[in-house]
This record gives sequence, structure tokens and C-alpha cells, in this order.
Amino acid sequence: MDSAVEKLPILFLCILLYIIVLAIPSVRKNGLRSKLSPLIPIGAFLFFLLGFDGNKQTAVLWSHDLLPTQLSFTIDGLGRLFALLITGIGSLIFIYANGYMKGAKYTQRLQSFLLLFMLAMLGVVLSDDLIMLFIFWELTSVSSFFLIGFKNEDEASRKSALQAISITGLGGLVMLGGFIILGEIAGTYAISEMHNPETIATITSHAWFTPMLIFILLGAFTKSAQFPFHFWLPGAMKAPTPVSAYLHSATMVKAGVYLLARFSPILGDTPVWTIALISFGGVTMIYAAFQALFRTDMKSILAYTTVSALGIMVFLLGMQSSDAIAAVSLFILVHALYKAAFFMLAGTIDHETGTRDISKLSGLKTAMMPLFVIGILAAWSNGGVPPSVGFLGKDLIYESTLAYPGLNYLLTGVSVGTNIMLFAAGLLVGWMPFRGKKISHKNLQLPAPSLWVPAAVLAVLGMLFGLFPSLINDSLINPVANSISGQPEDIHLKLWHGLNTVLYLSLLTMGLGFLTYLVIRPGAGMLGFIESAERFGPRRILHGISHGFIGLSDWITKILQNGKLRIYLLVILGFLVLILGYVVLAETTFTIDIDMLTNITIYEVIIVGILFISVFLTLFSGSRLAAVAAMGVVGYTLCIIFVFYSAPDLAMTQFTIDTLTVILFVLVLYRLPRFIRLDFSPRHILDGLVAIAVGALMTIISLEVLQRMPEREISDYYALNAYVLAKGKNVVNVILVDFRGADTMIEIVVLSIAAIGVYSLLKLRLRKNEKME
Amino acid sequence: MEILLAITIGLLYAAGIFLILRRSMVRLIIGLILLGNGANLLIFLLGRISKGKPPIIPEDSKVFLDAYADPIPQALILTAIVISFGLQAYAIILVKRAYRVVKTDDIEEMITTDEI
Amino acid sequence: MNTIILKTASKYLLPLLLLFSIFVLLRGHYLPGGGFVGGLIAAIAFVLHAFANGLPHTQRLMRIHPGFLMPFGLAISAVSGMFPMLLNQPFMTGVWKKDPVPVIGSLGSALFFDIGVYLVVIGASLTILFTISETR
Amino acid sequence: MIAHVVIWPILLPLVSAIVLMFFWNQSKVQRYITVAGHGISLLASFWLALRTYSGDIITLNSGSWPAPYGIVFVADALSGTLVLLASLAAFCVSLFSVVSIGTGRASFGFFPILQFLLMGLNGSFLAGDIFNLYVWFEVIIISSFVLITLGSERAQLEGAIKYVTMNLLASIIFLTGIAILYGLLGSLNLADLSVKIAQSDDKGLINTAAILLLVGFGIKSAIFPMYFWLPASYHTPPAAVSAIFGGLLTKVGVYALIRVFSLLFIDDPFIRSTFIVLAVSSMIIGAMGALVQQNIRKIFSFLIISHIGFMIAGLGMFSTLAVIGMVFYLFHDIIVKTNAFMISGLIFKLRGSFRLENLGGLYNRYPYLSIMFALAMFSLVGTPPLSGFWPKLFLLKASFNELNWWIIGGIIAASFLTLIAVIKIWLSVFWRKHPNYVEAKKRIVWYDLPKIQKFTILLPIAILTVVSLYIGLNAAKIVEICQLIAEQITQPSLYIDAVLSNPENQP
Amino acid sequence: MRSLFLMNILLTLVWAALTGKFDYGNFIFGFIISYAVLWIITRGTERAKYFSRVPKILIFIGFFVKELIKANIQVAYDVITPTNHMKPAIVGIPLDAETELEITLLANFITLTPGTLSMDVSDDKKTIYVHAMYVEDKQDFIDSIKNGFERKLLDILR
Amino acid sequence: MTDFWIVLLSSAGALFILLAAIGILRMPDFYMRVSVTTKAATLGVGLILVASAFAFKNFSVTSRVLAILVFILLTAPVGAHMIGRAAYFIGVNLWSKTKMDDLKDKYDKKSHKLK
Amino acid sequence: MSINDYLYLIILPILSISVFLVFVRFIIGPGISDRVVALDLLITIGIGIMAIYAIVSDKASFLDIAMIFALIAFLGTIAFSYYLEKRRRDD
Ligand code: NA
Ligand code: NA
Repeated sequence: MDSAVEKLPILFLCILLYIIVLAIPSVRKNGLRSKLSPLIPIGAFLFFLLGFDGNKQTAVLWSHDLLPTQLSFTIDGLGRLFALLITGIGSLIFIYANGYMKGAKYTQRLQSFLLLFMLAMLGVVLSDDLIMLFIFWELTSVSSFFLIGFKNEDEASRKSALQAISITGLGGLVMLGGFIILGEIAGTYAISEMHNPETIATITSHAWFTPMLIFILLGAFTKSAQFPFHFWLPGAMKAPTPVSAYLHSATMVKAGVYLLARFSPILGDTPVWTIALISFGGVTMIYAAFQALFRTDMKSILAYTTVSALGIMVFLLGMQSSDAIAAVSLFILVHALYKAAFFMLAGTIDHETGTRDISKLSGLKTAMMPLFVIGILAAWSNGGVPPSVGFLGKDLIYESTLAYPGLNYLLTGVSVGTNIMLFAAGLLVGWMPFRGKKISHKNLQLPAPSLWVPAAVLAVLGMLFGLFPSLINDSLINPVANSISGQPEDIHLKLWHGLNTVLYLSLLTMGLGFLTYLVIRPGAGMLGFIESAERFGPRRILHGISHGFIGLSDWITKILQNGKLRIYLLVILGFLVLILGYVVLAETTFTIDIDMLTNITIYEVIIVGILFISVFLTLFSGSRLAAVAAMGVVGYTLCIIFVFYSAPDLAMTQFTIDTLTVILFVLVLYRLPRFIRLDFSPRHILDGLVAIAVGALMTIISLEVLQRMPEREISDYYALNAYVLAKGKNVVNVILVDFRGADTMIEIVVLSIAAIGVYSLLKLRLRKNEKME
Repeated sequence: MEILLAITIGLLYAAGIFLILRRSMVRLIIGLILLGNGANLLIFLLGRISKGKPPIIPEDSKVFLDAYADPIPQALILTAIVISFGLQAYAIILVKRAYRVVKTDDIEEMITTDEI
Repeated sequence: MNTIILKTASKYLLPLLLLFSIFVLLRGHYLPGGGFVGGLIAAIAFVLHAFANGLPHTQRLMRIHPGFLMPFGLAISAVSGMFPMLLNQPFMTGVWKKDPVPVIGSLGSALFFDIGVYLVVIGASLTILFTISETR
Repeated sequence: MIAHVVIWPILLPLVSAIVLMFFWNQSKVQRYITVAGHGISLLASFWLALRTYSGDIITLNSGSWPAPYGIVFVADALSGTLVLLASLAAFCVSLFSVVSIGTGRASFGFFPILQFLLMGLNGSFLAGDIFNLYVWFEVIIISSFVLITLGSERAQLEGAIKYVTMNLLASIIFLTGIAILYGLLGSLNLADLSVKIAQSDDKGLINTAAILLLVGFGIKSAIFPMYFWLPASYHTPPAAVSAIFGGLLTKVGVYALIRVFSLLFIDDPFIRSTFIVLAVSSMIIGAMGALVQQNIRKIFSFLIISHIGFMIAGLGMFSTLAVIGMVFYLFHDIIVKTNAFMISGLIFKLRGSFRLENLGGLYNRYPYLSIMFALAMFSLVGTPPLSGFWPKLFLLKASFNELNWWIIGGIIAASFLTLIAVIKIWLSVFWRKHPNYVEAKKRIVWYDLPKIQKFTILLPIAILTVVSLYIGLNAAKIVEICQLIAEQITQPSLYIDAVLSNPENQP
Repeated sequence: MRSLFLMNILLTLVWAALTGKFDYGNFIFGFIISYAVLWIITRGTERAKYFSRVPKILIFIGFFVKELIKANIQVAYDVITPTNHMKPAIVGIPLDAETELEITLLANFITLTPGTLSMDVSDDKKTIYVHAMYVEDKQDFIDSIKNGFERKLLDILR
Repeated sequence: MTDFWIVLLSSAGALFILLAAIGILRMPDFYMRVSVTTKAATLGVGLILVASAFAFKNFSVTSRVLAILVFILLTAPVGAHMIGRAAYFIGVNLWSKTKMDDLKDKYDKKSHKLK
Repeated sequence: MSINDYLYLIILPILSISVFLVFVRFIIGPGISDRVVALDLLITIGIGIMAIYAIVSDKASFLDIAMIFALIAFLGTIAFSYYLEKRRRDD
């Protein structure tokens, strides 16, 4: 019987089909196709909700001997939670988007990219094969590139899209390197096959383990916006809000977290892992939370809190303890719920009021009561105030930091600090716009239900799960924890743990958080402060590096591609001299056996002497005509050499062609200017040295070759058969027209082309509209 | 004689290279032609040289009766010569045309296509 | 060029040289010569004629543009190379007439091939030289 | 049985070219003949390629002279595939040029020379004799000289001076290498040379020949530091010409390196490490060049250099995996680069410029075209699962097995820089608003074209995009072919036996 | 027509001479080739009488050889001895020769004789300009040419 | 007997050629160099060619020698005339002791027509 | 002394010396027309050398080269004359 996992391709195909349906042009702005689009994520959500329990299912659907990859899916607790988040929040986002984009251009385009993104995300969390995972991973980068740059005529959007794809693209490529090393070390690219202890031991003890791990972590960190790569995410807020809500709360940014969670049982039990995750996660969470406090744009605040939350997740995954695993398992869910709600809230406010600046918003409570409730609930959950599900999460975080051997104070301090600031930031978004007097925004009404109901659902769920943790304890969270730790975990989520340190810490967090909120006064001044602080931040540094690199590229390119033929040739010839010289010096013998050589006669000396003088005349003559004539003489002397050494055919041809070349030259020359007369300069020395080096190498090599016995097998065959089989006595000609006739055939083609070329060069005059084609 | 020819080859290569490194297009072409001559002579020499034994079967015989020069290098050089003729003719005309259009014989003034 | 001495001489030289070129072409299989040199000599003959009498005169004499000798020659060579394929033999295989022909010797596809070479060489050389002569 | 099939991809373009020369001035007739000719050649090539996929190495002894005495034409799976791809690219380019090349160029030999160029390419792929390969190279370079200067624009001529000089230098160096090989071993047949080199103990001298061939082919394939001619010239001729150049010309150099070195010299560690150093430098330097260019065609030109590095890296490693990656990349690159240059030509038709600062607004104006462009571009980058991804995967695997950090780093860095370069094009050409739209509108040629011509110009781009998609999505099939090729390439004895023990060889 | 035919025969003979084979096949072949060549090149050849000139030609050759040797010795002497005795001049000589062939032959014989060099013929074909190395007196020199080469040559040709 | 003719003819030929070579070096102006070389060298080469005809005593060689002789006799004076004329155009100076120059100012500067 | 020795030891050296002398003229010029004449003479002497060489090596085919030489010498002279008549005055 087919297990549910084997039906995944059908699901993927359906989504793909609908993407194509959406991509086909439509006359109407908000057609039926876009109205029906929420059905796809809803259907998928139901598929994952009902089709699977938390037990692991793996299926190889297609494989090929020669490809390192196979089409295989695995679904376990971790995968299922993510799939549910992706499709569940996706469903709400699609409903929300239908409302948000009403009347806007390119709705279908947006939805098709969103669906593509959902497809990619599902692929990431369900693939069992490393390469497949990578394929979907890149697809998320690409589709998010299109989504972030959705308002493509806006310069800032383009910049953010470029930033996002640069960072995630680089991370992805590096990660691919890591994947391949991992796959090759493990001997398999199937993640599910790496779980047995021997394979894990092989992997972790391999010499390339550390670089491999660093590569994979780079992929995960860039995607999940860890410090110092975090800044692309706040930048990505240029996208339409449904996109931000989807990409940056629930899903894409968590792909990195997913990846870490997925590899945690395989790679987690190593020092590099622990150190890297705890330190980068820790820095990210506190740094981003701090940044969030100084923003005025709601989406910007949310973006930074998201970065911080991702930092928390990475941080927890680094600790590897049961509590930490339980914490992260829960926090993934918690964060998705309230953050998506927040984003939709921010989007709706923006949509209705035209601004997201919290320093300009106030008193929205009266007009938008449901939104206010959503804000409160989300902030509640965000702040970890009981009885929200957020409280459960925060509890577990503190428990795990407190239990961490050696660094418990530091880690706990960092966590508390982060949470204090996050608490305040939550209030900035969920509370601040609603409090106070209604000032600027007249005629505000409650927006259409599609703009607030989806957020409400999430906010309510956040509260519901907090009140009734058993709803998710066994069905969702525990299986996730099992996946992350690689062994059965036993999690009991409960609101009340008694009066202990954790509770005091929670209370401290809430108190100080509220205090912070009261102190914070968002506005231009604070923004200015944080912007100037940013000057030394990683964004500036990475920008500096990238600009530096572009500058370097520019410099190198201008140095190398400098337009001067002489330099090009010098580089090529210099390279030839170096490498050929090395081979000649290292591997040849420099012996000459005089006996093997023929005698020199005075005539030959004269001929060669004339040749030498002519060559020098071509080199140094100031007159072009004299140079050309001397070149002709060089040809003639060669021709005489051919005559002496038994090559009459060659002599005839060389002689005629040499003359024709000289004539051509002469015909051309009288239209050209005289030689540029230049005084002797150092460049002559360099050129001369290279020239002499090449010449000397050729002399040495030819003398060396002449020491070897000649091979005459093929010549003898020709000599034997020229008359008998090919019916000719001039063997050279027989070679030309018969033995190697194909060469000759091609050669006359060359000649014809050259003639056409000459004709066209001189005769063709383009009309104006033909100049560039 | 081989030594002399080997030195000649070296000289032809060196001169050709020195000339293609000049700024004048005419010298450039002459350099290429000298290089071509050098390569032809190299083929000729490395195919081994022998005096007075053209590879032509005597009139009254079906095969060679005594030693003969290796005909293959000769055939190769013939092919190479004719090809070079085509290429050189083209190159010479190119120079002419380039001079007409760019108005200079100086290669170092032809750098626009390399600019970013 | 404006000299009757050269003009008169070229009138007699042209047929002489053309004949010589064909001679060189035909005996190439036995003695030094062949399509290349033959073609080049023929081309030189026309070039000399053009030097003496001016290009238009020589071109009128030739009736067709020398460039068209190239496709002709190529076609002859290609056909003589492909003809054996009709007899289910590889490209360029020599096909010979049984009995030898006077002067030329054995008549075979190789000869036609060489004639093609001859024509292409004439066509190409003349195209190049004539074009350059008539262009300012 | 005589394998005439080997020679048809050479003869058909020749015949077409001859026919086209007879119709010298009739550019209209030429357009029909040229498409028909390329179509027929494509069919013949397809037939040949299919024949080679059975695993046979098909040989043809021209003139019935047995190897190594005569010139032999050899089609193994690599040659077969390359012939097929060359014919495909040429077919597409001829379709593209039917509309895009004006009467001026068409009545001065453009179409016959395009045929000659294809003949030269196919000949090079099928040559089994090193001197014959040289002669084919000459066909290619002279055709390319003519095509690149056809029109005699200033930029064309300036670029051509460099292009011509360096290519002629490469030919001379190549010839020098041949001279040494013949002088040492008395043979020109590649298979025979392979046998003789294996028996020879003159490694030093053989290596000098290897170095000369490396530099000769290296110039032609635009490897660092021998690439300078390429960015100086490839952006100067009409787009159709750039397309065929960008797709195929440097690849012939790569093919020659693969063929000659796999048969003759690859066992030498010095040669192999040289390849690797050159490969990694090419990847990086080329990509850095692409990063800073402002002309679309120059960006693609520098990307050619960078991506040649991938293939050379494969040659340097020369394991089965590496060869699979290398030839796969070769196939992918032919399709994608041809397409990229045709697309740049189309962009020029639409907007009248190749320079980024003058372009923009294509995404909103032509969304579906844009998607096609995007697909082509992401294939170029190697975004999975498009065609460029798979070969990189194999190359990465191979470099891990070699434990070669340099190649891994090079591939990753070059891929990333390629991504950025392509994104740069995308952002300014497609996403950005057209900076001076009104002014540009006057120059747009596209609107003047009748529908059938628009179709003719889009069709080749669509064909190549689909082929590229097919390669990417049906990678398994391609890898099977590449595996076959890798077996044939890494075991020279297969080639040698096929050439030297051909039953036709016994007269 | 007749001159064409003669020309054809002549070329056929040349052909046979070149190939060195005198059998029927070769003559026929040579005839065909010459015919083809003539067909290509013939444009307005004038007719001429070919007979009764052989003795005159022989006499002329004798004269020419005599002049050749005489002049050669004179020049040789000057070349070898250190002092120069030359009295060069460019002299315009009025022509009696009229046709192009006559003028050309005359000019060529003048050139072939050492010490004299035909520089050019005026466009009206009335004067030939000769550079000579030994001109004592202009009129004497003109007379020697007109009475020597020109008269004897025109005898043969007319 | 044959050998005698060969020696005689080739020696005479070689001497004439040597004469031409010395002449071209020694003569004071261009026109006289041409005057000297054309004839002496033609004569010398012709003699050597005849010598080779004697050496081979073979009809085909003899006819070839004749063909070459005819060709040389036809072309050598034409060539000399052409280069002499061209040199005059470009103003190659006559020897200072030249007695007269009837050609002076007879050429039309542009069209090169000769009065 | 055989006839071949005579040709080899007497005639060829004389011709070689002649070649050398003419080559000196080729080098020193002074004008381009002098060089052309020298070149023409060089090739003409080449014909003589070919003829002698044909006798010495008993290969009549060298006479064919002589024919080509004669043709080329003429062509070269004519071409240079043509050039000299047409070119600008400044070379
Ligand atoms: Na054959
Ligand atoms: Na002369």
C-alpha cells in the first residue's frame, strides 16, 4: 500500500500546475484564478494535518545509478511541523493577500511566486536527499528574490532583492560544497541513512569534518539571518506585506533553523557545532533585539525581532540539551504564530493608514478594535506572558540556559536581556499604535475580514495552545524534539512549574520589558542614533568588503584588459616561456651528436647569412618598404633551402606565395602611414628578452628532437604505395591530393573564405540601419 | 647544417615575436609572417633534411630505388603555406581597412573595445 | 600602367603563362607542380595582364568575376571527393579510369580534385588581388 | 559497412556553402537555403549522435587509406554530441540571423561563411588526426575573422586586430607543437601518437609539445592568462555572430584540449597541475571581470572565460566524475552561452543598446519574454535544477575526491560571482524602469517587424531555452551519455582500438 | 581567322614542347587546350604574314648577337676598370615603327643591348626615350639606332 | 664534347653574371645599374640554361630550357623598362655627369602622360 | 676533375659571390628602385643556380623551379614599378 509520503509528488505537481495556471496571462486584475488560489495551501495543509502522524516515513521515489541524487522524501515530526506551518500560515497568507492586493496590479504574479515559494519550502523540509534539499533551497532563494523585488521599479526593492540573493546565494553555494563533502564522507546523500552511529562516527572523525560543518553552517546562518549576515532580512521588508509575513516570519528564514535541526542528530554532538551555534545565536539574538528597539517602522521592528528570534533558535540548537531541544521545538511554532500575526497586523495598518511609522500612529484602537485585540494577543505571546504559549517557550529557554554547564550565568543573562528587549518591541508593535488619541487618520474603518481574520486566527491559536498545551504536546512538539535529538524525548508542556528560578526570571523579564517600553520613545532621534551606530555594524563591513571586492575586480580587470595588444602578447608569451622553459630545463639533456648532422657548405652559409641579414633588416629598418622587401628575401632564402634539401614543390609554392604576399603588402602599403619612429626604450629590452627566450627555446628543442632516430613508417608506406595504389610519382602531390586529400579540401575552403573576407572587408559598406545587428 | 637551421628557426621565432610586439600594424603582420616561416622551417627540419633526394619516384620505377626525403613534412608545409597565405592576405587587408577607419597604424591607440 | 611596351608584352605573356599553368597542374602527380602552383601561375598571369592593361580590361576578358571560380572549384573538388561515396566507398577514395590517358597519365578522381584546387586558387588569389587593386 | 554518417556533418555545410556562394548576391534566396542547409545538417548530426550513443566509436578512413596512414574521421560519443550541439546552435543562430542580419552583410558572404564555420566546427570535433585538426582550426579562425569584421565598423576592426593576432599566434604555436610531435614520433594520427607516446621514454620532449599545444589551445579556449582577445572582440560583431562565437568557438579549444590531452599527455602530473592552476585562475579572474562590465555582451564574454575554467578543472582532475562534470558543463555551456548572446541581441532589438545604463523596463513590458530570459540566465548561473547545476555537482564531487580545495573554492566563488553578474543584468535591464524610454523608442526596430519575423527571432531563443531546460530536468539521461563519454575519454585504448583496428583498415 | 589558326598551331607546338611528348594524342590535347586558352584571351588580334621571314629573322639574330657582344665588352671594361668612361644621357629618338608590336620589339632589343635602356615611349608613339651609357654625340647615337635595330626589325615585320 | 660545351657555356654564363653583380655594385646611378644588369645577367643565365640543356640531352629538358629562355628574353627587357620608368617618375636622380635628359619635363605630373 | 666538380667548385662559388655582391646592393639601396633591381637580379641569378644545381644533382625538375623564378622576378619587378608609380612620395 502506498504510504502518504509517496503521494507527495502528486501534491507538488498540483501546486506546480496551479502556478502555471496563475502565470498564464489574465485580462482581469483579480480573476477567479487568484480568488481560488488559497485552496491550494488549504488543501495541502489538510493533507499534512490528516495524512501524517508524527512517525517517520521515508520513500525513495526515483533514483538513478549515475546521479548522486535521488527523488526521496522523508516526513517526521520536524518535517511535519514545518509543512503544517508552511501550508497553514500559507493558507492564511493567501486569504490575506487576496484582500491586501485587491485592485492592485500583478496579483496573479505575486501569487504564483508565493506558491512557487511555498512549493520550494515544502521541498526543503521534506527532502531526504541532500541534493534535492539544496535544489529546493535555491528555489526558495530565487523565488524570494522575485518576491522581495516585487515592486521592481522601486530602487530600494531592487537593492534589497540583490542583497538578499547575494547573501543567501553565497551561503547556498558554500552549503552545497558542505553537502557534497558530507555526502562523500558519509557515502550517501540520503539524510535518513546518516543517522546510524557508525556513519556519524565516520563523519565526525573525518579530516574534512570541520570545514564541511562550517560550510553547512554558513548556509544555514545566511538563510536564517544570523549575525553578521542578518541585515538582508530587514532590508527585505521592501516586499509587499503578505510576502514579508510569509517569508520572514514563518518560513524561509526558518529554513536555516530547519537545516540545523535536521542535522543536529548527525553533526550536533561536536564542539564546533556547539561553539558556533551558541556564540552566533547568542550574539544575533541580543544584537538584533537591541536594534529592534530603535526602529520606528513596524515592519522593521518585526524584522529585527525575527532576527533575534532566529538567534534564539540557533542558540538553543547549539546547546543540545533536552530542555533546549524541547524549547526550540516549541519556539518554532510559537514564533510562527505570533510573528505572522504581527506582520499581517502591520500590513493591514499600513494598508489602511498609509504608514507603518509607530511614531506617527496612535489611537487606532477605536476604529480597529479587532486589530487591537490581535495586537495584544500577539504581544502577549511574544512577551511570554502566561498563559500564552509564549510563556511555555520562554520557560524552557531559561531552564536550558540555567542548566548549561559552565556558562550558565552568561547564557541566562543574554537570554533574559534579549527577552526583555523583545518584550518591549512586542509592545511597540502590538500596543503602541492603538493607544492614545486618534489624531491624524480620519475616516478609518474596520478593514475587510480577509485583512484581519487570518491574523486573528493565529493570535487566538497562540493563546489556545498556551492554555491547552496538550493539544500540541504529543501531536506536534514531542515528535519534533525526537527528530532534533535523534532519540525519543519526553516532553511535558505545562504552564505551572512552581515557584522556581525560572519563574522569577520570567517575572523579571516582563517587568523590565515593560519598563523598557515605557522608556523607549521611538522617533527620528533614536533612528539616527542606531543608524550611526550601524556605521560600524556588519552591514557596513560586508558592504565595504563587497565594494572593496568590486573595486579590486575593477582594478584587476583594467590592469589585465588594458587594451594594449603588446601587453597581452607579452603575458601570453611570458607564460609560454616560463612553463616551456621549465620543462626544457628540467627534462631535456642538451647534448648534440654531431655525427647525426649533415655537413655545412659555404653556399648554405651564404644563404643563411643572407637570411640573417634580411631578418635584421626587417627588424630594424625604418622604411616599411625595405622591411617588406627584406621579408620577401627571407622567404626566398627559405625557398633556396627547400631546393637544397629536396623539396622542389615546396620551393615553387613558397616562392610564388611569398611574392604574392609581398605584392599584396606593397599594394596596401602606399595607403598606410610611415613607421612610427620611436627612440630606443626599455620596452625594447623586455620585448627582446622574451623574443630571444622563445627563439632560444625553439632552437634548443629542435636540436634535441634531431638527436632522436626519425620514425619513417608512414612515409615509407606512402613511398611504397604512391605509384602502386595512388598512381602518382610525385609523392608530395600524391599526399596532397590523395593520402591526405582531406587536408587539401579544407585548405581550399580556407583560401576561399579568406578571399571572401578580403572582398567583404574592402567592398562592404553598411547602410546606417545595418550598423549594429 | 642542422645546427645552422635550428639557429635560423630560433632567429625567425625571435624576430617574429619582437615584431608582433611593436606598435605598428605593418610590423605586426610582418612578424606573423616571419613566425609562420619559422614554423614551416621547423616542420621541415624536424622531419629531417636530406640533400638532393626529392621524393619523386624515378621515371622508370614504381618505387624508390634509394633514399628519399620525407614527403610528409613537405606536404604539411605546403598546406600550411597556402593557409597562411589566405590568413596573411586577410590580415594585410584588415590592417588597411583598420587604418582607413581608425585613422592610425598605431595599435596602442586601439583600446576602445577593451574599456569597460 | 600607361606603357605600350608592357601592354604588348602582356598580350603574349597571358596565353603563354596560362598554358604553362595548365601544364604545371596536369603533371603535378608525376613531377613538381600541381593545382596550387598551377593556380598561382594562372593567377599571376592575369595579375600581370591587369597591371599592364588595367583591371577593367582584364575583368572583361575573364567574363565572370574571379570569385565565382571558387564555388566552381570547390564544387569540383567536393564532387570528386564525394563521388566515391556513390560507389559505397569512403569519402575521397581514389577512383581511377582503367587505361592511362596521354600526357596526364592515369585519369582519376585525384586529377579532378586537383583541378578544383587549381580553380579555387585562381579564384581566391584573383579575388584578393583584384579587390585590393580596385579599392582606394 | 562504411560509416558515411561520420562525414555528412562536414559535407552538408560544405555543400550548402557552395550553393550559397553561387547565389552570392541574392540575400533573400540565401536566407532560405541557409536555414534549410543548417536544418539538414542538424538532422545528420542528430543521426550521428544517436549512432555514437550505442557506445561504438565510429571511424571513417578518408580516401580508404587505413589509419594511421590516411586521415581518419572519428566519432565517439563526445564528438557526436558536440557535433549535434554545434549543428543545433548553428541552426538556431541561422534562424536568428535570417531576421537580424541585414541585406548588407547577407550579400557579402555572411551565410556561406556561417556554413563554413559550422563545417569547421564539425570537422574539428570529428578529426582523428592532429594536423587535420590544425587545418580545421584554420577554417574556424578564418571564418570567425571574416564574421567578426563583416561590416567593418570601427569597434569590429579594433577588436579584430587583437582577435586575429592572438589567434594567428595560437595557430603558429599549435603548428610548432605538431612539428615537434612529428619530428619525434613520425606520425600525425592521434591514436597512433597515443600508442607511440606510451612507448616512448622521451617524456621531456613530449612535454614540450604538450606545453605548446596547451598554450595554443589555451589561447583559443581563452583560458587565463591567454584570454585577452575575447573580451576585446566578442561584443563587437552582430549579435548572431557573437552568439555562435560565444557558444562554440572557445569550446572547440576546450574540445581540442580534451581530445588531444586525454589521448596523449594527461598522465603527466605537471600538465595536470598546470591545468588546475589555470582553471581556478580563469574561474575567478573571468568572473571578476564580468562583475564590473557595463555592456551585456562583455559580461557574457567574461563569463565565458570564467566558465571555461570549470571545464579545464575537470580536465586537470581527469577522474571519471570530473570528466562527466566537464563534458556536461561543456554541453550546457554551448547551449546557454549561444542563447545568452542571442538574448542580448534581442534586447538590442528591443531597446537599441547593449549597455546597462541605457536599458530597462523589459520585465513589465514583456513579462513572458522575461521569464524565458530568466530561465536562460538561471541556467547560466547553474541554479538547480537547471542545466548548469549538474555539471558543477559532479565537478565538486570530483574535487572532493581529489581533496582539492582550490577547485571547490573556485567553483563556489565563480558561481557566486556569476550569479551577481547575471542579477546585475536582470536588475538594470528587466526590473529597472527604462531610463530614457521616450528617446529610445525612436530607435526600436522591434515594432517595425512583421509578426512572422518576430516569431523567427524568438523561436531559436525558445528552442535553446527548452533544450537547456531539458538538459537540466532530464539530467539523468545526459549523465548517462556523459558517463559513456567519460569511459571513452579515460580509457584511450577504446579510441585507439577503434581507429587502428578498424576492419576497413585491412586493405 | 588565319592568324588565329596560326597562333593556335604555334601554341600547340609550344604545348608539345613543354610536355616533351610528340604523339597524336598530345597534339590533339594541346590543340584543345590552346584553343580554350585563345578563346579566353583573344581580343582583336591583327593578321600577319608569317612566311618568307625566316631568313630575315636569322640575319637579325646575327646582328643582335654581334651588338650584344660588342656592347657587353664595352660595359665589362668599364665595370671592371676603376675609372668610369661613361657618358650617359637620355635621348629621345623619333620612331618610324608604328604598331605596338614593332615598337615593343624595338624597345626590348634596345634594352637587351648592354648600355642602353628604353625608358618610355611617348603617348603619340612618335618618340622613344632611351637611356644610353655611351653617347658621344646625340645625332650619331640616334642614327645608330635608327639604321641598326629599327631598320632591320621593320624589314622583318613589314 | 658535351662536357666541353657545358664548361664553356657555364663558365661564360657565370662570368657574365659576375659582371652584372659587379656592375650593379659599381655603377654610379640607378639607370646605369639597370642597363648593366639586365643584359649581362640575362645573357649569363641564358648561357647556363643552354649548358643544362646540353647536360641532360633530353628533348623534354631542352624544350623546357627553350621555354624558359623565351620567357626570360621576353620579360627581362620589359621589367627593366618598367622599373627604369618608375624610378624616373619618383625622381631617382641621374648621375651628375649625365650629358642630357630629353625626358625632362615631358611627363604630365598627374596623369603620367608622356608628350 | 669531373664536370660536376667543376660546376660545384668553380661555377657555384662564382654565382655565390655574385649573389653576395648583389645582396650588398640590396642592403645599401639607396633607393627602393635599387633594391627592386637587386632583388630582380638575385632571382635571376637564382635561375642560374637552379640550372647548375639541376645538372649537379641530375634532377631536371629543378628547371621547373627556374621557370617559376623567372616568372616571379618579372612579376615582382612589375608590381614594384606599379607601386612606385602609384604611391605617395613620402616613403
Ligand atoms: Na583519394
Ligand atoms: Na632583368
